[in-house]
Amino acid sequence: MGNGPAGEAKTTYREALREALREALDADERVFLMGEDVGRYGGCFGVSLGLLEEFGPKRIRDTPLSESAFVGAGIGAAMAGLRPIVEIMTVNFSLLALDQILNNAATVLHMSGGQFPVPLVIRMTTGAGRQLAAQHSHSLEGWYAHIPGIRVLAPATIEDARHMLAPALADPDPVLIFEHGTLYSASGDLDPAAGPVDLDTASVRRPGTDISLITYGGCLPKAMAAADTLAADGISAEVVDLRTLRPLDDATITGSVARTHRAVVVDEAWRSGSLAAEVSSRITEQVFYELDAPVERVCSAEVPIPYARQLEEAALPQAVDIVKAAHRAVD
Amino acid sequence: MGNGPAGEAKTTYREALREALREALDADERVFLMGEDVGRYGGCFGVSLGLLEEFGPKRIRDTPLSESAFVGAGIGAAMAGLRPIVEIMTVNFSLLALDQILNNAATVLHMSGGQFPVPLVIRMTTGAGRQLAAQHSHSLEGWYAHIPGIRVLAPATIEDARHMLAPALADPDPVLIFEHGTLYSASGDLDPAAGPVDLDTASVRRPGTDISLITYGGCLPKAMAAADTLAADGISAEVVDLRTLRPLDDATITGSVARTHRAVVVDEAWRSGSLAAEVSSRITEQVFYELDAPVERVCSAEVPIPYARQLEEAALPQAVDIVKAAHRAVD
Amino acid sequence: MTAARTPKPAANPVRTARTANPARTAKAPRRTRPDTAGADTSHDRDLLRAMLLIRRFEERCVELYSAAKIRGFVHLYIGEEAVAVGVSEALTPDDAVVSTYREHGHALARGIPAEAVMAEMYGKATGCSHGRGGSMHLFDAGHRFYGGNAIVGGGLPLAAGLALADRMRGEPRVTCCFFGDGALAEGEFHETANLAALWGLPLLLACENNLYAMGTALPREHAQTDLAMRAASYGMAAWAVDGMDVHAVERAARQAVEGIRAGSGPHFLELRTYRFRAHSMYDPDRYRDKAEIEQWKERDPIATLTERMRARSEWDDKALATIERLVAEEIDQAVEASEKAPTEPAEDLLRFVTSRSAEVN
Amino acid sequence: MTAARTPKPAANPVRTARTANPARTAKAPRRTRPDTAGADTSHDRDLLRAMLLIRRFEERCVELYSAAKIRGFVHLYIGEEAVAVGVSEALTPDDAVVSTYREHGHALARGIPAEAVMAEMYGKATGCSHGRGGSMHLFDAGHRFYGGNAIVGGGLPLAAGLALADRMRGEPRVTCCFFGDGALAEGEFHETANLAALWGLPLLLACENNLYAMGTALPREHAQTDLAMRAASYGMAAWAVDGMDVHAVERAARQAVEGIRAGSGPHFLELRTYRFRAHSMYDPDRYRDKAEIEQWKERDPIATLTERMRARSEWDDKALATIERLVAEEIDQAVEASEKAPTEPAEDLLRFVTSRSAEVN
Ligand SMILES: Cc1ncc(C[n+]2csc(CCOP(=O)(O)OP(=O)(O)O)c2C)c(N)n1
Ligand SMILES: Cc1ncc(C[n+]2csc(CCOP(=O)(O)OP(=O)(O)O)c2C)c(N)n1
Ligand SMILES: [Mg+2]
Ligand SMILES: [Mg+2]
Repeated sequence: MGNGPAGEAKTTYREALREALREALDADERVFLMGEDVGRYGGCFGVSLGLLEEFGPKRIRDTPLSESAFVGAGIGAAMAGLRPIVEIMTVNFSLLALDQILNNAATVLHMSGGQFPVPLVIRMTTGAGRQLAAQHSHSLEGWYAHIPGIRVLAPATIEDARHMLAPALADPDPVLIFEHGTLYSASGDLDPAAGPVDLDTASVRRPGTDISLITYGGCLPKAMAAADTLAADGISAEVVDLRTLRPLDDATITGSVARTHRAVVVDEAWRSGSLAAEVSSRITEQVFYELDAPVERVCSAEVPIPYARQLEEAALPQAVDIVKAAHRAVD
Repeated sequence: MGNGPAGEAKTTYREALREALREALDADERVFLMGEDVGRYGGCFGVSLGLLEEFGPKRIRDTPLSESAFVGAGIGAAMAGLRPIVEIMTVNFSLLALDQILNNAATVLHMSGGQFPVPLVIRMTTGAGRQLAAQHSHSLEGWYAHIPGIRVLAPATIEDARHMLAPALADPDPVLIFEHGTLYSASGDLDPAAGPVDLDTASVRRPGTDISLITYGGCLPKAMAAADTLAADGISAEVVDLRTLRPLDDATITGSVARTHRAVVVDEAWRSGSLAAEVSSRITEQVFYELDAPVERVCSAEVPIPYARQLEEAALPQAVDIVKAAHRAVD
Repeated sequence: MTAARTPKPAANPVRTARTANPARTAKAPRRTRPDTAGADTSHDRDLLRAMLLIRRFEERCVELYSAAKIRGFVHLYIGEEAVAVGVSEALTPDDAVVSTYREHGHALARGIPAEAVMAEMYGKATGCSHGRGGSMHLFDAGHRFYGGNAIVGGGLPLAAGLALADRMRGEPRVTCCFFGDGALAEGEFHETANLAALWGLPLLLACENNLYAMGTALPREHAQTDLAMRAASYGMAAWAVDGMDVHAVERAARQAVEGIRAGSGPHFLELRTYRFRAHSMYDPDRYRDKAEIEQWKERDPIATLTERMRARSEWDDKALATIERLVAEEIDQAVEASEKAPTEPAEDLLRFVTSRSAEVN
Repeated sequence: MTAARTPKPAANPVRTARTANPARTAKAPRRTRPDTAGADTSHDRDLLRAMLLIRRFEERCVELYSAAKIRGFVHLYIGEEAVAVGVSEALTPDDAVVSTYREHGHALARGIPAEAVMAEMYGKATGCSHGRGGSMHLFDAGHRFYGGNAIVGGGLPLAAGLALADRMRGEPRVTCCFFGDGALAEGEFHETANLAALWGLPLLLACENNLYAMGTALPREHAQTDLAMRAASYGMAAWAVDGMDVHAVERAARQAVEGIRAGSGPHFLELRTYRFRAHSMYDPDRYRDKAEIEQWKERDPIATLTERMRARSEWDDKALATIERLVAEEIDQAVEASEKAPTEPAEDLLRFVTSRSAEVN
């Protein structure tokens, strides 16, 4: 790990997540990490490697393959006053725990008339792009963003990977964190001065004047690349990283569109019923009269994600698709 | 059961569903009904009452409380060439079978390169409005409408209740049918001449010229009531019943809006990430330049549905809310 | 200890120790502590009063349901009172309870005031869940009553989590989770039983085997209907108990709780009982034999206890009448208070969605 | 039948009948049919060839993965070959197989041509799933091979459904579902086991107990590590088998399949085996003891069989070399054909989403 020119440390998204876990475990003894293979194995994507040795098996708990039970156990432990961080290997398996998340984690506070908050953090990998085929390539964070009572985060940068966990743990209600599988090995500099992320705000990753590219998670690098291409075409694109998928930061979204008058929403989920649809509707509802063109969406094709490389690439949103959509909106 | 003036038979939504089941069981010996309490009990909402006596325990199969297993068993039986109709008591419990539905039923055809179609029908009750509180009041059909590879139906009328099952069974792919809990006891006349519903088309339930009220399922009666009120206010509202939630019939939706230039989408799901968002986005995408006002959405408040009557009423979309939204769009 | 014959439908108690052969049919549970259940008039009077409170409370609920004062789904516990009362006797206020949608009995036996429960069923702001939950979602933090869960099996993982928290903090507390015979078929039961046994969690799995899951009789739910044996196969202590005998239940629950507190991990009780009423207010109860219901009514837990007390001649009709009167007064008061209690205004709809919105008021 | 000693790590076979006490440790399975396994040179030659094909095929996959010809997740079966081959011997072409993500062995043993499997891993249009599935999703309708399921436990309910269809149509067919020790902790196992036993479905539950679920060792997955006993608690026949001995596996599988065809409902086999390689190509295998791996490698199922054949002096290095050559040729051909095979054009992306779109081409 070297230091960058401005005293910044070169690190990866994976290491940043691990550092955040380490900090959380150090800071509060109520915090523990629980999930399949988080301990001995080091996490299916290596995020928690070394933490078992550092914090011991009581706080780094390997679970059996029982998504419903260990997520539910996290809910119960949170209700009892602990601060569990539950790792579900990937969003694909989270369906097995969805009843617990929707009907208990998100709902108990309300059903009990405010008596039982659930200060739980659930982390999981999401997304496609690694030729893992249909059952291992879902992007279902949009479903979770539909549920009242929880907060949904999608760190897309190394800094967000490093600094979203602490505020998530400070939230008295359930927080779900979606880590995109293609980002783990992304490396870059981390500003040592950076502090906790404000979980209520989206972030403008690149300012621009002609069109807003609104995205999150694994699509952020693609939107940034598209903005580069568009710049070469003479189009100044602003890139908005939602980063908190629930509650959405309407002010930042509509503020951007009110300036640029055009928007492309980019989302790796299947198009119909995607989070992109929600963002698009809100833009229409809130700044309809500012729009110079209909809001565009760039999403995954409506197909179970195929294994073959050329088909997977064709199924997922690519920078070139974003560029094309932007041209449609601008021209 | 009496006969109406035009030879029409007075019946209920529940009886219409039962008649459709009876017809299907009679017509094809590969058809069987399976689910919790579909037999001895007669179905938790009485839909299958009497069918056990008529068709026997081999074809009317009571299952243990094991949503994942019996839905998965329906998938396997369909892959083997039978035509199972699986009843999940309510959408609330379908989460326990969601992995099977998404990762097997909807996906196997594609993953196998077209070798294994899954001719399965799954029926379930959806919706709120009966003071059943948070865990028993979900409207999650929008989630299912996000999944490629399946068809999603929402019969809102007695005729659709009667005539959607046969074409659903004729579909070689999985079909999910959502029956709204408040509709079972709705009674009315059934045209004896009516035949199978065209599952690819939405239906204009009431023509109008000033605004399109686009809805489905349990909200249809509310939209019809709102249209009455609006008519009294001098506003001619067209009511579109989506009835097939996936794939959406874009032509009917945009055709209506292109005529009326205004739209309110009504959906009992929570607003953020609702199917209403998808419909709204599509309208904007496809007929942006026809719109005289931003598309309005009337959805449930973003709160787990509370038990107390006045709170539940306040949480759900009501005719008066639809009327208000229409006025916002028109005025 | 009275010579509690285990009467018909319920079989002989089966006990299986943590590592023992799950199918071994053993003698009745060994007495490990001075056993007061059944020997003490004032204790019996408490048990009786607790059971009567549940019975009369629910009878009133039926009236109020007909009068449309109570709405939604309501599941009655009548006939099963010995289970809630017997198990609750074995718990201390520090312990936790997780329940189902059939939970009036659990809530009242736990000591949640009848008034708070009734107001909840009325949907009033003074209800134990602020009127948000209704019959199926009674909650009370003060009594460590973690709800009324209406997803069959849904409370089990959560209960394991409460137990895990106690385990991690070294608290000598027990979490008791009630669930039905039907719930045992759900994947959640399996996953929770394994997790709890694997981690040695201080969890009491109180399975109310009332022989039916809605309209589905036990032999059509489970390939292996000896539920205690099924549980024992996870390597936990498990035995069956006559759930119509409050003394037997209390005794078994005390023994299980003692074992749990002593650190021997989760225990499973199969409480063999029966609901005298239909599954819910909606259920026309077509699937049960009238004769079967009558046969079980002969083993009414309340009558069984009063007869036992009468046999000791420490008890007469007058004493019973006194308890009935006290119970009736309590319920009258609960109804009266619920009638008068305020509802939450619709403007407060979004309260309690998040902790932030809960603070609003 | 050879005198198959049950060697160390795997315990003695435990057999439990449908209604019997699940914990009863019985003798080795009764022989119920003329037992040819292990007595016949040409049969042994077939077994050996089948196991070698899997081994060499996967060794080649490792090379091709390094060369980026194969992508995604790849889970190797090396070390477990006796299970797939032994079980498949007991099945007829009419039976059905449901498998996991670790399924190259199941697919090849089932008779799906190496070429179709390899082309699938290449993502080519000629692959057995048209290139849509990859290593984790091999399908073949002609061989009644119902896939490669990559959700742990996800294939179990589906397999029960295939068996249900046969049951309802009175077909004397068996559905065999492979799954791992880890899968047994999932709710799906529980629900499926109960349903299958309750309905007496013709289902062979073939549990490959390789002692690990990814990095989690058996005693940290299950409170009760005797998996056959766990299964027996549902009231189904269940026993443990030495999964490193192809003869023992074949024998046990034949007996189970016979029982199933005779109508005695689902059977469970705990096949005690070990994977010699890491969980997947991504796994650095940090959680296992090198010595443990070496110890198991001494029981290599291929070496065990060849030694047994050699001991009968009906076998020599030359014969082995011949088989190796035939296998190598088959794999070379598969690779060559896969290299040449066409990919599907991106324009065909939406094929196979629905049956309608599948017809497009
Ligand atoms: C997951 C789920 N499936 C189905 C239901 C509908 N349901 C409510 S209670 C019940 C029967 C449960 O039986 P059991 O567990 O024996 O409890 P009991 O009602 O007999 O007390 C059913 C099927 C539900 N609430 N949750
Ligand atoms: C529901 C689910 N949870 C987690 C995973 C990730 N995963 C894939 S394989 C595996 C281990 C499975 O172990 P086992 O069942 O013993 O089979 P083995 O890999 O040993 O053959 C895990 C955890 C998954 N695919 N599905
Ligand atoms: Mg029951
Ligand atoms: Mg394994």
